[in-house]
Amino acid sequence: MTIKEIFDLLKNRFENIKIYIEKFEVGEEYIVVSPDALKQILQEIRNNPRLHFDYLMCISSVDDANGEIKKDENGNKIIKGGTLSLYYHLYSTTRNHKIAIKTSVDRENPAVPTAIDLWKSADWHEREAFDMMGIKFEGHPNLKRILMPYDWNAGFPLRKDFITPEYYNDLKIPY
Amino acid sequence: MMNEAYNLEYKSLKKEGDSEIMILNMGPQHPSTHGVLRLELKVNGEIIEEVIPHIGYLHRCFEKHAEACNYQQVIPYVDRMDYLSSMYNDFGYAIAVEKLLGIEIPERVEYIRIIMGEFQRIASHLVAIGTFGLDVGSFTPFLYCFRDREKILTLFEKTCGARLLYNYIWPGGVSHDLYPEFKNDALNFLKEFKRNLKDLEILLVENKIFIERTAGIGVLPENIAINYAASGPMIRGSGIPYDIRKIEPYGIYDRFEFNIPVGEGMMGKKGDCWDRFYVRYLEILESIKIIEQALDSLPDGNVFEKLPKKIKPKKGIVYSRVESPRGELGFFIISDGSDKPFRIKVRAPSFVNLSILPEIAKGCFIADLVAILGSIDIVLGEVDR
Amino acid sequence: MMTLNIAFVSKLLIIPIFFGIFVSLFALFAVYAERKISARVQNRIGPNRVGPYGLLQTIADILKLIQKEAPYPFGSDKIFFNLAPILSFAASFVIFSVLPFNYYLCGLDLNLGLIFIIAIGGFNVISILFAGWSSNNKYSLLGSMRSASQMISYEIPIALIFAAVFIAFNSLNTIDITKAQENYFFNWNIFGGDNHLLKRILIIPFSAISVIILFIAFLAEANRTPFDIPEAESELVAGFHTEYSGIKFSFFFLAEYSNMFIAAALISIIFLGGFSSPFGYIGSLLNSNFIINIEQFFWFTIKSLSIVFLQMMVRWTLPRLRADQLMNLCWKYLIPYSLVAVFYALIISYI
Amino acid sequence: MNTINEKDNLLNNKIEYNSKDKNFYFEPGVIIAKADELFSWARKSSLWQLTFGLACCAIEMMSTSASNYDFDRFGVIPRPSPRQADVMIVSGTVTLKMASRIKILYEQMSEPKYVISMGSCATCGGPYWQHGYHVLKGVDRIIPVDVYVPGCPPRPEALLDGLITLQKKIEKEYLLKEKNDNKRNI
Repeated sequence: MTIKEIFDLLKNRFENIKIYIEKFEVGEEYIVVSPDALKQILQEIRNNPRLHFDYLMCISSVDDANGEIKKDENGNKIIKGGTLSLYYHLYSTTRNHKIAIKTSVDRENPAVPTAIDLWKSADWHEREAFDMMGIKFEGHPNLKRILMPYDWNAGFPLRKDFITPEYYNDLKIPY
Repeated sequence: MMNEAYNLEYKSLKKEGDSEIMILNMGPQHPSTHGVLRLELKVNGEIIEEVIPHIGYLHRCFEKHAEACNYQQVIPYVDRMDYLSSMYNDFGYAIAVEKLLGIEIPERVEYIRIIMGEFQRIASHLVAIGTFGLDVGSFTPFLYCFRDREKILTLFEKTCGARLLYNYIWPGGVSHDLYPEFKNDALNFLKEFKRNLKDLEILLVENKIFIERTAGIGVLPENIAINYAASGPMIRGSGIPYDIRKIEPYGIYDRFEFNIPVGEGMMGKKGDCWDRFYVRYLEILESIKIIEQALDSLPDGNVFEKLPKKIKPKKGIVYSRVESPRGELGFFIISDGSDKPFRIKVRAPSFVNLSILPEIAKGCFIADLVAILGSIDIVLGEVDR
Repeated sequence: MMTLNIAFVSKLLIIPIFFGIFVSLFALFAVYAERKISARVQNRIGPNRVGPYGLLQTIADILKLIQKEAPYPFGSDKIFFNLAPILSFAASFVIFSVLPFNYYLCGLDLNLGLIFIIAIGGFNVISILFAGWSSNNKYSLLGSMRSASQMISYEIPIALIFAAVFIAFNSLNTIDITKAQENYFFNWNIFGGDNHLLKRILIIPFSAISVIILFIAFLAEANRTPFDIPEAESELVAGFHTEYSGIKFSFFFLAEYSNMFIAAALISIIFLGGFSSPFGYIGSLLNSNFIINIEQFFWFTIKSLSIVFLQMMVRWTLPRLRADQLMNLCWKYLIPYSLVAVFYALIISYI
Repeated sequence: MNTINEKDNLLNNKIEYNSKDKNFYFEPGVIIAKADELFSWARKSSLWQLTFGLACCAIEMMSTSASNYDFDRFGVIPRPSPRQADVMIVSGTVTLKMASRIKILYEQMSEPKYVISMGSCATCGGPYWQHGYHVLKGVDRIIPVDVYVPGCPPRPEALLDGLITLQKKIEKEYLLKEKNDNKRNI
């Protein structure tokens, strides 16, 4: 099934939820969902026999950097407002079709329901999204940093306004 | 000070209240963790109650670098992610960028990429089989595998000048054309390699102790494999023919006929360590078939004609996936019209395959855990990115 | 009462010095040979930079190990930590006194030679337990627990086979066993010993079974692959000698190699006719006792070294067994077969 | 290279000894020199390497100890436990999370120990020097390094050359003097 058919199926399945297809000039299109309706949509595409997306390929977290840029006290730029977005890429081993779902969460306290009970592979992807972007996943059993050291308190590295700290436990970081 | 991080990390080790359970730390420096991976084992005697993998000891900030370099400068960093099959990383990255650019590739480049990719798959599987034999205790197969791998590396070195990290496949073409007598060098190697595979078969595949050590251990049932999104020899070992070269053919894989080896549980149960090992061994034979077909129908032509000087793709998002020797390697690239990618997220197969370890290593011996880890075949550069 | 005449006193001095030199020379040679053989098996070149053809490699290793700092791990039990290597080397060194190299160099003329060997074999177990316990390291504790269970359970088949040998070749004294297989190789026990044809045909299968069982059991005693689980490199970093370095580690290293030689020597004594030469002694034609001694020494070392070579080849081809597979190999296969060998020996002794 | 003329001074006895000099008795006379050279030769020709691979350079280190470029020729055996190892070949990128482990490992190694920093990642952070927020820019910030091997990853021959340079350096060391003041400028 192409993404259009899946979109129409979801559309008439959930009338009240605002979902639409977005596409840039190049590349694939994907379905945009608001964070609070995300859990329903994910459950639907997993359990609906005609869709049956049982293989979560990848969860990617992106910092859209669309807030307004401000200068903080010692001069480096800070992005206020704006959104962080999450892309879920799924595949169905039986129906052999793919889909990409996007949700965007506001930057200040990003929180998204976890998808661990649907696909076990979401566990490490979500921990990495939390570690790199700071997006909290409610319901995740042990949401800890996975790649960075456990006591890293200098912020979330992959955000566009991340400033590399000068020292980490008396180890000088910059060259 | 420095040892706060150390104490914080080992806080869980300090509270060994329950006398029955001993917390053993297979630390970042261990002969059989294939690099810097720390496994925290809760051990009751020799039986493992629980495994907690701690990764991140080789996190080299790939995604941060990808945002700071333009599309051609990212290739050396893509090489250094899965340093055992860096040719295939370039291949995956090149296909993703070409989807963004929407350009056509000359025929000869397509064939060269398939040949180089399959040679890299053989080299990577040889290392996987060699270190798997090392974990189970036999030293000699490791050196036989490395001897054959050296021959492949000389082929690579003669074409693109590097032994391990090649920066060879660029978006839109290749950096160097094949040197004139590449074809019969490769054919000689393949002929001799088939003979060498025989003594590898005697040493490992039919070795009674090896079979006893690996059959029926670390069984990965099908539903857990799909639920954990395993890929590559991990999922094919459990009997699911999930190979992206067949499901979603990229490049010109649909022109060659080869079959996908799948684990049938010949020696033990389906989806155990031996099956994963045997699937890798059969995949080497398949790759030889592909290379032979590609070599004798290798067209000639100019390799550099479609190579773009400046890569400035239009705004767009692409997720392309390739079948790297370790599994499904996905590149998620967002381009915002400038010559630097806005964001690159890599779906590393070892990262996902490693997350299955706590699931299948419950209740086995320490010696089995080493065998299971060897059969998963992870590369820490890719796990930590 | 032992008469204190000159011969006895001179023997008392010469033999320990000879064995001391022989063991250290053998250890130096064996370490170098192992690295060269493993290199040949893996078709690479072994050590050849240190001295001509790398012959001085092991001397360089020993000299370097002397200079190494040998720290005590934190919270380790110092007495047992030091006692373990000495005990393990002493245990394998004492067993040499029972091995007859030739008529003159044959140390103790014990009637309970083989039982003495099993008794001293127990010291190895204690020394490894000391090492594992005292180095205050989880890996070495695991390694020593495994090796204690392995060595104890593999001493039973050895003891049973020695009993069967005692019944079949009616002597426990190593020198008498060798003397019974004197002159001409078809008198060796592997070919049925020097008795009439019917008994010889009966003895050959018995010797075959017990040679294989002894070889496997001795491999396990000396912690050699496929039974090198106590110092399994890939699982328990370096097993019981993880915390040892410097001269203490070299004692463990030498103990392992002298254990290998003892295993080879015992197999050659019981089944391949110890120091008896296959074609009779040339010295007996010139009837000079001294040449006979040299020949006997020559044949004894050649047989033992060939079995040591076999042990080394086994190490570089086979993977490692798991601890529980090792146990059921011993209890389910080796011990029942050695019981069968004992009954079979009973039958033989009546014919 | 001041080693040659020093030996000439020694031979024709130009150096004046004053008894108040601290290492008056340890000046390398003929007898002591010989013993030192023997021990340095032994230390040089049996360097046991700690199996310790971090990243891509570890694969090159493995192919160095494989059949084509044999490490065993120089007497280098891989030893898993730091107690028995002499040389620690830091092969790969040192990250901040790994830094405390490397320091502990270095301290666990027993005394005459050496460090080869293999590859430009271990030497100065390599390709990750600019944006590597989690990469330690060079392992010599936490442990003293004896020999740096350039390259990313260095070829096996480069690693062998690094090992030979370390062996030359060990030859010139004196065991009898303390370690730090006898490191002559090579």
